[in-house]
Amino acid sequence: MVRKSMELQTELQQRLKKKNILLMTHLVLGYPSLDTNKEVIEQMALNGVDCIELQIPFSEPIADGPVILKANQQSLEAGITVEQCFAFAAEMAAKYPDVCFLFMTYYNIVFKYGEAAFLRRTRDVGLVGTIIPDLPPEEGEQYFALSKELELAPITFFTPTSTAERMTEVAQQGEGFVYCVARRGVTGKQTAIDESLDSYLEQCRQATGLPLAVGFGISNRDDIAMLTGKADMAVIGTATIRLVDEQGAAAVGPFIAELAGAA
Amino acid sequence: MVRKSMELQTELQQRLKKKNILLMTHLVLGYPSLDTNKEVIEQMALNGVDCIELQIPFSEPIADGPVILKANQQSLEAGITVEQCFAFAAEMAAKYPDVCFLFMTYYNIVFKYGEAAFLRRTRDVGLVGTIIPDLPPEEGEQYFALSKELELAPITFFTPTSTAERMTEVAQQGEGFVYCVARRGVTGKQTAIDESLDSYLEQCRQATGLPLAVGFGISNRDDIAMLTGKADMAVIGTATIRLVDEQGAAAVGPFIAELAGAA
Amino acid sequence: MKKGYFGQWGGAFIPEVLYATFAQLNTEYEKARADAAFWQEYVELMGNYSCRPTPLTYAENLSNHFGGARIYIKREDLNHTGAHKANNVMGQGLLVKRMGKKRVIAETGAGQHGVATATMAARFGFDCTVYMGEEDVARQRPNVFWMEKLGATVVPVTSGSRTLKDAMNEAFRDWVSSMDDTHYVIGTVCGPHPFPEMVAWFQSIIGIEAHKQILQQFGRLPSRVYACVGGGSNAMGIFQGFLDTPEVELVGVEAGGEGIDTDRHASRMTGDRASAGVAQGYKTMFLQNPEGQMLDTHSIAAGLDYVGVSPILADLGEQGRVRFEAATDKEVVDALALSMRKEGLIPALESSHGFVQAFKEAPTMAGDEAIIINMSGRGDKDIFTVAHAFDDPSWKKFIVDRGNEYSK
Amino acid sequence: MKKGYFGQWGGAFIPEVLYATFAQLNTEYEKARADAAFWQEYVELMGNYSCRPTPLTYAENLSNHFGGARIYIKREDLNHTGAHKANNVMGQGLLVKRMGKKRVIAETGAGQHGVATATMAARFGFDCTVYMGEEDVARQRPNVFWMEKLGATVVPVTSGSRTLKDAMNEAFRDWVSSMDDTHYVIGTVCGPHPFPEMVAWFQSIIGIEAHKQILQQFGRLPSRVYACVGGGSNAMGIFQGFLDTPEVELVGVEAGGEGIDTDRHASRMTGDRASAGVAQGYKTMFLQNPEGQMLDTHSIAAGLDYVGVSPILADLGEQGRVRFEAATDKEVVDALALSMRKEGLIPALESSHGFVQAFKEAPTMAGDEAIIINMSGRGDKDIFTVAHAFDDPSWKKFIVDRGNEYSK
Ligand SMILES: Cc1ncc(COP(=O)(O)O)c(C=O)c1O
Ligand SMILES: Cc1ncc(COP(=O)(O)O)c(C=O)c1O
Repeated sequence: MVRKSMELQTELQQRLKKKNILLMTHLVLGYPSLDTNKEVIEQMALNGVDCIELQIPFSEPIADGPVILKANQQSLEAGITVEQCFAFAAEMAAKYPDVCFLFMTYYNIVFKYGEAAFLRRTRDVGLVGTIIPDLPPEEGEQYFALSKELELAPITFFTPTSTAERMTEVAQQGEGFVYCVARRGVTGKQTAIDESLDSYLEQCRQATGLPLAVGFGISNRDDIAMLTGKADMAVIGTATIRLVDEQGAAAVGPFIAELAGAA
Repeated sequence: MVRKSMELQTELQQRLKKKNILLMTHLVLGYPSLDTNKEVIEQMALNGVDCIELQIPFSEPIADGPVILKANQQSLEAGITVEQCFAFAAEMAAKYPDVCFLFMTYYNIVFKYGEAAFLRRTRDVGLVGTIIPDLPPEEGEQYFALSKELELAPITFFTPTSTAERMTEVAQQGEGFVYCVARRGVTGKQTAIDESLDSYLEQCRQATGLPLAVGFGISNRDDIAMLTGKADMAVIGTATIRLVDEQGAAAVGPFIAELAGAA
Repeated sequence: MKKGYFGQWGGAFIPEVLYATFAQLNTEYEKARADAAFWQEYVELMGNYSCRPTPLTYAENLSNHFGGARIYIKREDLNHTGAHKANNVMGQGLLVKRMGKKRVIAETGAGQHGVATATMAARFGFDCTVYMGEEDVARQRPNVFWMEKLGATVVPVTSGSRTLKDAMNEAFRDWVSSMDDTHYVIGTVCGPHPFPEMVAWFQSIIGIEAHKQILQQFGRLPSRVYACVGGGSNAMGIFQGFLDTPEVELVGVEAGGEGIDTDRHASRMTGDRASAGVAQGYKTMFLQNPEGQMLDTHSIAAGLDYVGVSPILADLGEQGRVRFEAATDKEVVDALALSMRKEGLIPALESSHGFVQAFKEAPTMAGDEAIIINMSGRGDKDIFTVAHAFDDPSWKKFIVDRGNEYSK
Repeated sequence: MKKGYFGQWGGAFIPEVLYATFAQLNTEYEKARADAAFWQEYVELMGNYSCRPTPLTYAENLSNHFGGARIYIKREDLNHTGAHKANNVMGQGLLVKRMGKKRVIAETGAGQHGVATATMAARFGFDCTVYMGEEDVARQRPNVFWMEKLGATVVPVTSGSRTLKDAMNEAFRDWVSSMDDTHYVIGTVCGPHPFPEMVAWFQSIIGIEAHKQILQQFGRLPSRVYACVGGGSNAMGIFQGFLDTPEVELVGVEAGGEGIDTDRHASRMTGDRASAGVAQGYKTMFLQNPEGQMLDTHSIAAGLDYVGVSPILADLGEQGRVRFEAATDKEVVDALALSMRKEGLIPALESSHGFVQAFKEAPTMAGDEAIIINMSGRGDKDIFTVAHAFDDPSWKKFIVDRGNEYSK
């Protein structure tokens, strides 16, 4: 089942009828290995994850913190290629039709592959969208247009430094959902789930009708409970990578199940 | 027998009636020790040396080469004092009345002692003159005058860079003899005894009626033979220090005897 | 053309969280640029704190030695902190003051830009953090020492190749958390718009002076102007004085390392290992593999050891306005040795790249032609690298003895 | 007064063999001094090869920190080769050219004057030999390295205390053999006439500039001018700009080492270990014992570690025109640290002595007064000494690691 871009938003909104909040997880392809990735994804899929970001490693991941940075590097050192990432994504998308898979990567990977070729292939392997943190709409006009043409969701970002005006502008360019960065900084640091986050999320809500995914520093049951009702999707990034590093892929299932329980 | 300054010149001229060329030797007081100095002086005196320069060590002997420099330093390190030098000089002058003793030192030693005090004491201990290589007549007006008053010979220098005019000027200030520096440079390096030395000495002769002592690099029988007839006194400096360093004080006697034989 | 682009190069590929920061920076920069008093203040600061105008020295001995063009050398080495880097940091410092920020961060490779930034921060009373690849921290300890004593915090970067580009990534990572009170002082004409344009503007003081000086001293324009190209700031600085006079040929010299046909160099505009890409917030020629992963680079000159190059230079190269050449490590050491002996000048290893190419071409030129070499910095702070490059036995002994003393 | 004397100080206590050489030098020097074109040529050379006029930097942060007089800093550190020593050597270089000599020799302590002379020799095409105490050769290897690369022969001096004064003696020993084609470039305002007067003349460029600059920037004369005093050349350089204006107090700061009441210092005009004497060709206050043997001296700053002092300064001190103070090693390191953090300036350890005294006095002065500190050189070439003085553990580790690498 290939989801189409307009369908990602619809799909998420459908799911939200049954769940209070959705879950998106993240992993770095090839870290620690594609085999482990496979196990992790299985555990995620079986425990009710809605979306998974598959990060294609890049040598210069400037928006990522130390954990994901290291994962990118080790994967590259082990020899991961973009081609392998596509093949792996194809396999996963086919195997877990209930999960919405998105590519996350940096723009140079896309640029070197060729925007059109990259997006076509992304669509063809069954993914629903892409998250490119270093491609603002201003630089991505063509990329965003082509994504939409191919019915892939080009995910955009809200951040606590965004003005209302900027949020509106950005949301108009994006599809699927908006990735609301919970705080300043890179991935991997804890975010305080507090009142200022609440008012930030209210602002986000006012700026768009797209579902709101909240990420950066979401790592436990309490975080998710607090987000419920304010956001549409919680994004678990670094937390799973740490978990796999420390306890292995098998620990992911119970972890996700617990989070899903909080949702 | 205390020699007076006018007497040094007279004395040398007297001796020159019996010898073709006179000998002046040099040693650094306290190097390697005053006891060794004593032995060396004895050997010199017994073998017919006419004049002996007693160098009072100074920490900055800029006109001296490495051998004498080192001797100055080691003597100072062993604790030699100016007072000891005077006492030693007194003893030697008394013991060897046939030898004309002169102090050689740098001006700061004199300056710190006080010019008048230094010269009076020098006269009182029985020396006949002083050789101060860093005190040109221009800076030494008072010193030269007082020397003469005390009938001590203030020795002046001719050098291969001196003009005829300068030689005349300098010679007028000096007494006793003129120290003709045989070549450019510091003490201790061999001097080529050649035609240019001959013409230099002729020039020296023309500039003064004072006896001419030739020093810097005179070290053997041949040198002295070559100087005979052109100069009045050969100065043996570094050569004896080297000899004592290498073969001990006892070697000085035969060495001087050989040189005196050439004279 | 799109704002922030030079031909197809440039842009601002920044995470959304920096959008507002860049908006503010652009506004302040444009205001400053439109304000003649700002430039005046900048020129005065550089005159009073550094020693601008730096001289244009006629290198008579080298000119005679090569027997061709008359060689003039623009003396950026005489700047405070010893390189053209001072121009950029002091300019940005003034801007930071205008923006009311209290902290600056910087990346540094050799440490030159780090020392310059730490100096500027001390002078302006800003807090300062400098990111520096762990490997560079180890290699360039003297600069680390000075940065710390100047009051900066030096953070060793342990990711990636642990060199300049990784330090730049890490500075960005700091900035996305700290932008409210922090300005990122990028050290060269690279990075997202407005940095290339802005840094080029501050560095244009070199070319403005050099243009005036060569007319005064030589009476005419030079035939060629040479500059080494790392990020490209010193080159852009001097080239801007001659961009509008097409009869002046502009020559940028990259790090040829062990040869541009090896994989140990840092030549983006010469050789065939670089291709268009987007990283560190901008689009330019990068040394990268076909999938877009950045390659390890090498140069004897840490300041040239960088994967990217100014988008402005990429464009000028594409247009044919700037000719690019490369100098190998070995040629660089030879040119440095010759400059020392003939003129008493110690160009930085970076700067010596420009000297190499000038020395190759000067003899083929006419005696009534002039060339200018931009001496971007002084080499005496490269003592550890240079003495190592010369394989100086007394130096090694000195270090060994010192080491033994310290390990007692 | 007798020629070459300043009060009772100075003179030319030279061996007869140098008489003709000094006669020629005096003649050429006097001709040059009488020739306005010579000074013009000198000023142009310093403008084109070094970066004169060096700025007078207003140290706003330090001024605020101390809350008294406004502190201005004369930036001799921005000279080519990093110190005021450049002024003297380039001036003497021009004179050597006039005299038609082909070789220069110099003594050096820290290596600063040696590097400056080697640089001048390279630029003028002279052969160059630098005498340097064996101990200094060991301590100051980086400077030895540069001198050699600049084409000079560095001769380690193994006699005496194996430091500066011994190097000076050794240079004299060379000169008495080689004077026909060789000029001895004395590095400070010491030595036999005409050196003190001549070096002071070349260095007066500092004071001429500073006088003009302080009037431009502050509108009035400064209340006090501070300079460190080794031989005294940088101090004489700046003082000459204010000698004729008695309302400007001139303060010379000597090396207090471990305290002027210890025997580890190099203070000739302060403390009670110095007395009048004659050595190295001139009469001045020397650190010597009562019999006239020179004492060992000590300073953290190699360039101040000298037994004698300029006869001109000895006279100005005796007249009361210059006030002398001493700064201890420890105070010097503190003042250096503060200058780095507050202003981004790295004064040489020598120069930092002047800073110490200025920092002591500035707070006691009124806010509408100004003082000038002469920053005679930059401290970054003192890295080995400064890092050692700060007892920096990372630096030590760096050196140990390097040493281990080299001893493999
Ligand atoms: C002296 C010097 N020159 C050149 C460079 C290279 O930078 P750019 O190409 O931006 O001038 C550096 C960088 O550190 C440098 O220190
Ligand atoms: C930077 C600096 N300042 C001062 C001095 C001391 O010399 P002077 O007293 O002649 O200025 C030196 C001597 O090497 C020096 O290098």
